[in-house]
Amino acid sequence: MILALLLSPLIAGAFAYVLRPDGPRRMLLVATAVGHALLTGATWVHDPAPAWGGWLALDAMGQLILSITSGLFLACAVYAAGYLGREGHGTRTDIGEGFLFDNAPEATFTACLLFFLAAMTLVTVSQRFGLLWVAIEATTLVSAPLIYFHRHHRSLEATWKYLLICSVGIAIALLGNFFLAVAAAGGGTPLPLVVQDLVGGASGIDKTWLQAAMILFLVGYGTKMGLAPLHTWLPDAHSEAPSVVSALLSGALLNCAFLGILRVQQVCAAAGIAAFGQELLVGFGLLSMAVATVFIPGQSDYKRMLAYSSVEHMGVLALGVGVGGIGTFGALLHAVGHSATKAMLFLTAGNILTAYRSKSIREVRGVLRVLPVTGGLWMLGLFAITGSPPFGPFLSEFTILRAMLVQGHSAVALGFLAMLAVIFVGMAGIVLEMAQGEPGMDTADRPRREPLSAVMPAIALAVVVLVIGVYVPPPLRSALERAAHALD
Amino acid sequence: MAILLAALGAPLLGGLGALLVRGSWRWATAFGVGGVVLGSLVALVPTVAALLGAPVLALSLPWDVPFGAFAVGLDALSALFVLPVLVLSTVAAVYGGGYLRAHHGDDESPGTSWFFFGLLVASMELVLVARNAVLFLVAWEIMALASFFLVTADDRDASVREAGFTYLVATHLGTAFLIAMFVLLGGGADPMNFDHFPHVTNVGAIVLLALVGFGTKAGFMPLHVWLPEAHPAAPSYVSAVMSGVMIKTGIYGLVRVLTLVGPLPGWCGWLLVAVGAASGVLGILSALAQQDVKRILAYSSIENVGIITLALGLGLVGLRAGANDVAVLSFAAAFLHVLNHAVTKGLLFLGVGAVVQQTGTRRLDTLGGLLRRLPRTGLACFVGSAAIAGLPPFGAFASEFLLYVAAYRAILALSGARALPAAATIGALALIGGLAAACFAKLFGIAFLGEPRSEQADRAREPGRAMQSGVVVLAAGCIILGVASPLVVRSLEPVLTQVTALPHDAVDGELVVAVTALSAVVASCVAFAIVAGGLAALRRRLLAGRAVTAGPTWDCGYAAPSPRMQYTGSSFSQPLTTVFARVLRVESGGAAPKGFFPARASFASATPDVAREGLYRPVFGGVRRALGSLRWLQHGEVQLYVLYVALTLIALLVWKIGPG
Amino acid sequence: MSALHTLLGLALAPLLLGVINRTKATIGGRIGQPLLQPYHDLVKLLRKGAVYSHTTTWVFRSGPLVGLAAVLIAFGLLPFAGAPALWSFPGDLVLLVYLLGVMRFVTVVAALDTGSSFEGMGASREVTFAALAEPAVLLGLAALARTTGTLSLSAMFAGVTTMAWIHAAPALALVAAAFVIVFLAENGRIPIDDPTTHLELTMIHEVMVLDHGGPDLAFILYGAALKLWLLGSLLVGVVVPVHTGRPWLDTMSAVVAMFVLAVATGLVESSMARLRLVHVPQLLVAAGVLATLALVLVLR
Amino acid sequence: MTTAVDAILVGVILTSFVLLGSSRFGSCIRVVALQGVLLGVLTLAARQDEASLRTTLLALASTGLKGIAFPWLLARALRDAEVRREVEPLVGYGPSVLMGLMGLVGALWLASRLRPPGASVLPSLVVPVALFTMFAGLFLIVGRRQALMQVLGYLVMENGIYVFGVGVVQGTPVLVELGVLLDVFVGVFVMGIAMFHISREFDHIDTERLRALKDWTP
Repeated sequence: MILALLLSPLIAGAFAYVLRPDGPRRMLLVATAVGHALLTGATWVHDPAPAWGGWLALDAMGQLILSITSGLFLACAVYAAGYLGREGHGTRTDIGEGFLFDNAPEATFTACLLFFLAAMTLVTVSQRFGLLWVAIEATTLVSAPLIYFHRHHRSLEATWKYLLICSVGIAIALLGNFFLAVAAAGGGTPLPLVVQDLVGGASGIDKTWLQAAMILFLVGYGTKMGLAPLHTWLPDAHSEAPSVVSALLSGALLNCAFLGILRVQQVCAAAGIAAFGQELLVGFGLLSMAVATVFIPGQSDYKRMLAYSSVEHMGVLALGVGVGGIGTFGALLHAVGHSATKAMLFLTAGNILTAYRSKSIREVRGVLRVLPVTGGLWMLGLFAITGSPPFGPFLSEFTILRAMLVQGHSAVALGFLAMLAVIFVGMAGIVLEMAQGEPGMDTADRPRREPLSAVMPAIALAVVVLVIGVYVPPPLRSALERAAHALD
Repeated sequence: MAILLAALGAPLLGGLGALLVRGSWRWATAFGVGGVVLGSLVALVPTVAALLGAPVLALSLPWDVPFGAFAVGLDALSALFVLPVLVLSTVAAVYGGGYLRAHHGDDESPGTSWFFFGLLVASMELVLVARNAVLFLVAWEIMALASFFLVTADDRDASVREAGFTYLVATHLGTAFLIAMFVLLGGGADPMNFDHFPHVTNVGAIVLLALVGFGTKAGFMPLHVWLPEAHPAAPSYVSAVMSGVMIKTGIYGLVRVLTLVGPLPGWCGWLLVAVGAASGVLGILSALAQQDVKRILAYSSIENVGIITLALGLGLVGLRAGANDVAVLSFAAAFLHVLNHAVTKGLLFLGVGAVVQQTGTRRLDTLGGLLRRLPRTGLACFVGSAAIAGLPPFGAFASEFLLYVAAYRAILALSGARALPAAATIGALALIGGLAAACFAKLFGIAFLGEPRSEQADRAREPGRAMQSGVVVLAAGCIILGVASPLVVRSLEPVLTQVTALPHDAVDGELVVAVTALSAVVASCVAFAIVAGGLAALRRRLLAGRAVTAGPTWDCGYAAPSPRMQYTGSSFSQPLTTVFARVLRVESGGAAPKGFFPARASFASATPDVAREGLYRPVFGGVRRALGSLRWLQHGEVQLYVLYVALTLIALLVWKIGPG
Repeated sequence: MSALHTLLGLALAPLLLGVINRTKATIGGRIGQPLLQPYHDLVKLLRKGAVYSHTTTWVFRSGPLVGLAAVLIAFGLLPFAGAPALWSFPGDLVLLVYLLGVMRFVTVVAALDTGSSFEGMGASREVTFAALAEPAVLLGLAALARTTGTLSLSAMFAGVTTMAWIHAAPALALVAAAFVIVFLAENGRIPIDDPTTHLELTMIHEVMVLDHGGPDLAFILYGAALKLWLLGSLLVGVVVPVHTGRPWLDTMSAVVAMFVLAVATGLVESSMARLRLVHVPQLLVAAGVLATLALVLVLR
Repeated sequence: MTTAVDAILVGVILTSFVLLGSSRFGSCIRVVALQGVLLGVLTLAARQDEASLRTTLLALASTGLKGIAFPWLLARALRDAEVRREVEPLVGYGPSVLMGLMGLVGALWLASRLRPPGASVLPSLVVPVALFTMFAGLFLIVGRRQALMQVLGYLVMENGIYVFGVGVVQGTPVLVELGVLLDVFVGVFVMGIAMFHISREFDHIDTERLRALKDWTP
């Protein structure tokens, strides 16, 4: 079943690359997404058997991230099918500076989307650190063309920064792998670099090298995850990529990188130096939230605002794991809530972008009047992402805060609340400014109606956000608890 | 308990129905109003029963969220605050039916408004009965969001958007404090039900957090900034509910938390007295200085919340000092004032709302002569103004009277420094009383009496029947609460026992004092009415057969006086605002008349909120500037971005591995 | 006895005005109006018809009635010469103060009902000074309550005895001083207000009733006289604690004290000039401070 | 055995210094190629068992990629881009070399902190050289303007890690190692493409002008 999960998007991607006509290709995209989602759902019914001698296996943590990824991809695939249809082919004028540019060939785009899914699936199922590394690097490589879909200099710049910074990070993570190997050899007989074996033989792991490895992994995968000060590629990539890609990057990719860090932390915890990693995570978490606090208020581009909010929430995840205890549970729950919310927001932002043809906040007014559904979702997203009840992120942030105070990190809790407050003020100002009021555009060039493919995915995600805010299903809860248990 | 759930569900379903049939005007209104009214009717009986000390209705269902449980309970304290919600929301809903109709005809369906109104009512009730921290917070935030959307119902208007934003920020920050407070309060309890809370040690921190968090909602100075913005912006039927009952949820939360934490430190009472005195005096002073009728009412709400807080604080002082009479009387005064203010302020907002709708302006100085044009609304507003000014025989006097008695008893019972809160209470209450009388003499006198100062004031007429009925019902309520005050106080016995945790008969004994005193007051008021009637009869007999003629107002020899020569609201309050200029910071300017034949001169004055201008604007500006000065971090140079990565790596390695 | 005291007050109140005016005339070297002039005025006014402005409404007409009724009820709560009032209960002092508040409120709105700028001006000044005077009264009464250990006016003034003075002379003196200021301010006497001038711009109380005539004006004047008597007897109750067992003696002394007070007022009015309006608040705040000081003294 | 390894490692250090100091693209590319070849040899030299298929395979692959494929690819990109041949440095050559020395010292110090755990014997120079080469690569990325130099820097960095890999880690199965090489290859390939686009878009590959996206305008 794991192989099916891996191969189905891979093969579909290959087909999509060679498939000429647009219609069937889009159908293929959606169909693959549906199939993948169904398979993922099936893993909840009965656990899949490990493959490749335990290199590929699905534990609670992986299953969680896999489900997020797959569900998100389904929504995004539906959106993308409609989006590509509306984008069409041929040369178009840039909305920002008015020059002409083409899109990348749609076949390439679709194929890369599917490869992206395959790579992320590999991240979630690979138990072997080397393989994990390969998978994460692969996500970087296949997502670069996605960011460079609109072929103009800004997206190119974004792609370049994304490639360079993430590759450097990934290289550092590779060194981390080697350090881990050295550490694993500490007990004389080298342990295979498989999560379970390492956790099993944790007693024999050399502490110093493990710490060094943890640092390298944290910096390496942290670059990919967007922890400050390694986040610098993130706002550029998210603002220049097509919204559907931004949604996938923020909602799925960052979690995959987070998973990489969690795996190492799992080993650290088993080796009895959990506190070491946690201390670093708390530091990175606070720093990331601080960066978001600096750049969200007074932001001029709403997609960049969302990107920085992703940085903030990656920080929240790091903090949650960092304070440990119930906080780990909170962090994993937050990963679910944040992914759904942020993807929903990016898809909504995409609708706003297509309607107003501008990413500048100053030029967007009265969304509620021009696009009622999108506007409503936009405001709902604001309240969800800033952790207001009754939405998912509230529960997780509440849990994390509680963990902080129970574990005695009062100062951290104080900073946490303060930064959340400032970020809320900043975001609320921007979002309300956009949503309310009288739209500047005259009714003539207002879109007649909002296409279903553009709003349905967002609505579905919004429902998810609301549901996990008022009801955490027992299976999900138990999975979260098992995953959290693996980390202490 | 099922009946209570039904009461919660009815407004929700009504609202949803209204949302679904938003196409049809009539049906949307029917669903919206019907849901609220039905819910209130269902809940009325159990609420009154609980207030009178019926066994606590409680229900606890498992709820699949972390620390969550659907635990609700209706005890006397909850009932005390639920009751006004039921009454006022019903009246406001009926009024709103007419208001929305007249406000924007058929062009915009009221479905959305009704949805949020139902949501607001249900969430307020849920806040008041919730017995689980998570449930409470969820309900609390839904209440805030629903009211936010109601406030910004007319978001085409920039000032409304501004007000909405202020409100949103204020309430959200307040909620942050509450979250922290509940986390401290909850300790390790899971689920975080109120009755599972462990014995907490850091009571001081919890009380302060609660004071800020709930105070933001209740409108303590200087956390009140959102009130004078949001209340004028909101549609009047919403302002009535927000000001009449929603801000009281802050008081409820405070009292609830005070009963949850263990023995309180001594300074709590003093702090509450200080906060109450400050809110009361500054609130009514700011009200006096305003020219927007609804801002006046908003500030007066701050004043009344201050009076309630004053009473709570004095009660705590009394409890602490073992002076049970002081404690019981003070808390009785506080709770009675909660009821009184709900009715009175609701009345005023609905009445003034009718005026605003008929004249289309909120500027007091453009109104005038409305009593002749809106006789019923005007009469109701007269009652409301006299009542809110704390004059007998209306309800608010009863509660202020009780507070006075409590304070005087404290003066007798306590000595030395411990009696200072009582002295402060008397002084503050006296000052508030005088200023409130001035403020509402101004509001009523300028708006309803004299000659109209503008076209639209001249054209104003009585609003529709639905709106009139709401106003009249509440006016009757003011009088009833005054005349029946002994009974009402008597019925507060269960809630007082619950809050003061004093033995049942002790509370009873102290209440007897209050009841007898209030009965005497009522008797005097009846005598008062009789005498006034007698005098009226006397005058009729004296004037019988004599010339009763009508003429122009005595104008001291001026030829052709015009309505614009009348005293305006701002000029009426000018002496007082100059006396208190230091705290009010009135800004005025204009062109003085010059020369023998002066050209047109002008004068304008405004009183912006002191806390907003002096505290929040600078602080927020400073934060924004500080953050802005860090933006160079994202300078766009990819090499330096890589440098960040390298430096982070090296720094961590040196820091962690270097020491070996 | 109480009833008799009340009747005495109702009957003699206008005479106080007469005495004041006569004193001022004498000091001014004039014969002045007869002592009973106020009664003649009242009777004359009661015989007249009435003129109401087009602008006015029921508010204007009910003002005088409600005002007079309020002060009459307050009279019922007023102890005189150490004897209890017609009826009394703990906390009646608050009701008394607030009844005067009602009287003020209706007078003010009645004034505003005319739409005349002069009456608006008077109204605004009236509420200003009243708002500042009220704390002085209530705090002063608090000091009295503390010294006598009771909460009803009757008991309080029965409790203010020579013994009380011996124990708490400074506090009582301060209270008395505060009451003097309030007495002058609330009754619109010099140095706060000048009842005799007819330049509307300078007046407070008089200007508010410009538009009233006939029986209404009579009611107002009589109400004002009663208020004078009421506040006066509060002051006298503090300053002249004559409580011999013999009611008649007490009553006589109190009545005499009232007229001495009237004469004193006349002397003040003829020896002082009106304060500038901007200084009046300072005077009233001073009264409040005195009362607070008294309270602090008795509290320790 | 170890002497051979050490010799090669010294060679690696020297090449890195040359890179830091050299001013022309062509020479840089050639030096990187040389370094790649050195690594290929290292793969064989550092083996602790007798030459197995695995190590030879790995050696061939690495030599082929690092020594031939990448340089060729980059040279082509350079030709297509038709840029001036100078490496306009952000940090001058002298200072660069100085930084390199400091980096070397730091690497030695850090390596002294990381005592190799008990059993695994590893040549004394491996860890410091690996770290140093990595830092050198990072420095090239930061300190040079052109995208080309940054790709080169990335390669050097990768080389340092590779040094560590072959010098220290024996346990890792060949599959992963090949995957690693493949990823590096694809990475450089994609970067080459990106570079190509950049040169086409801006007719220069000077990343200093890639600065449209930022949140700060001085």
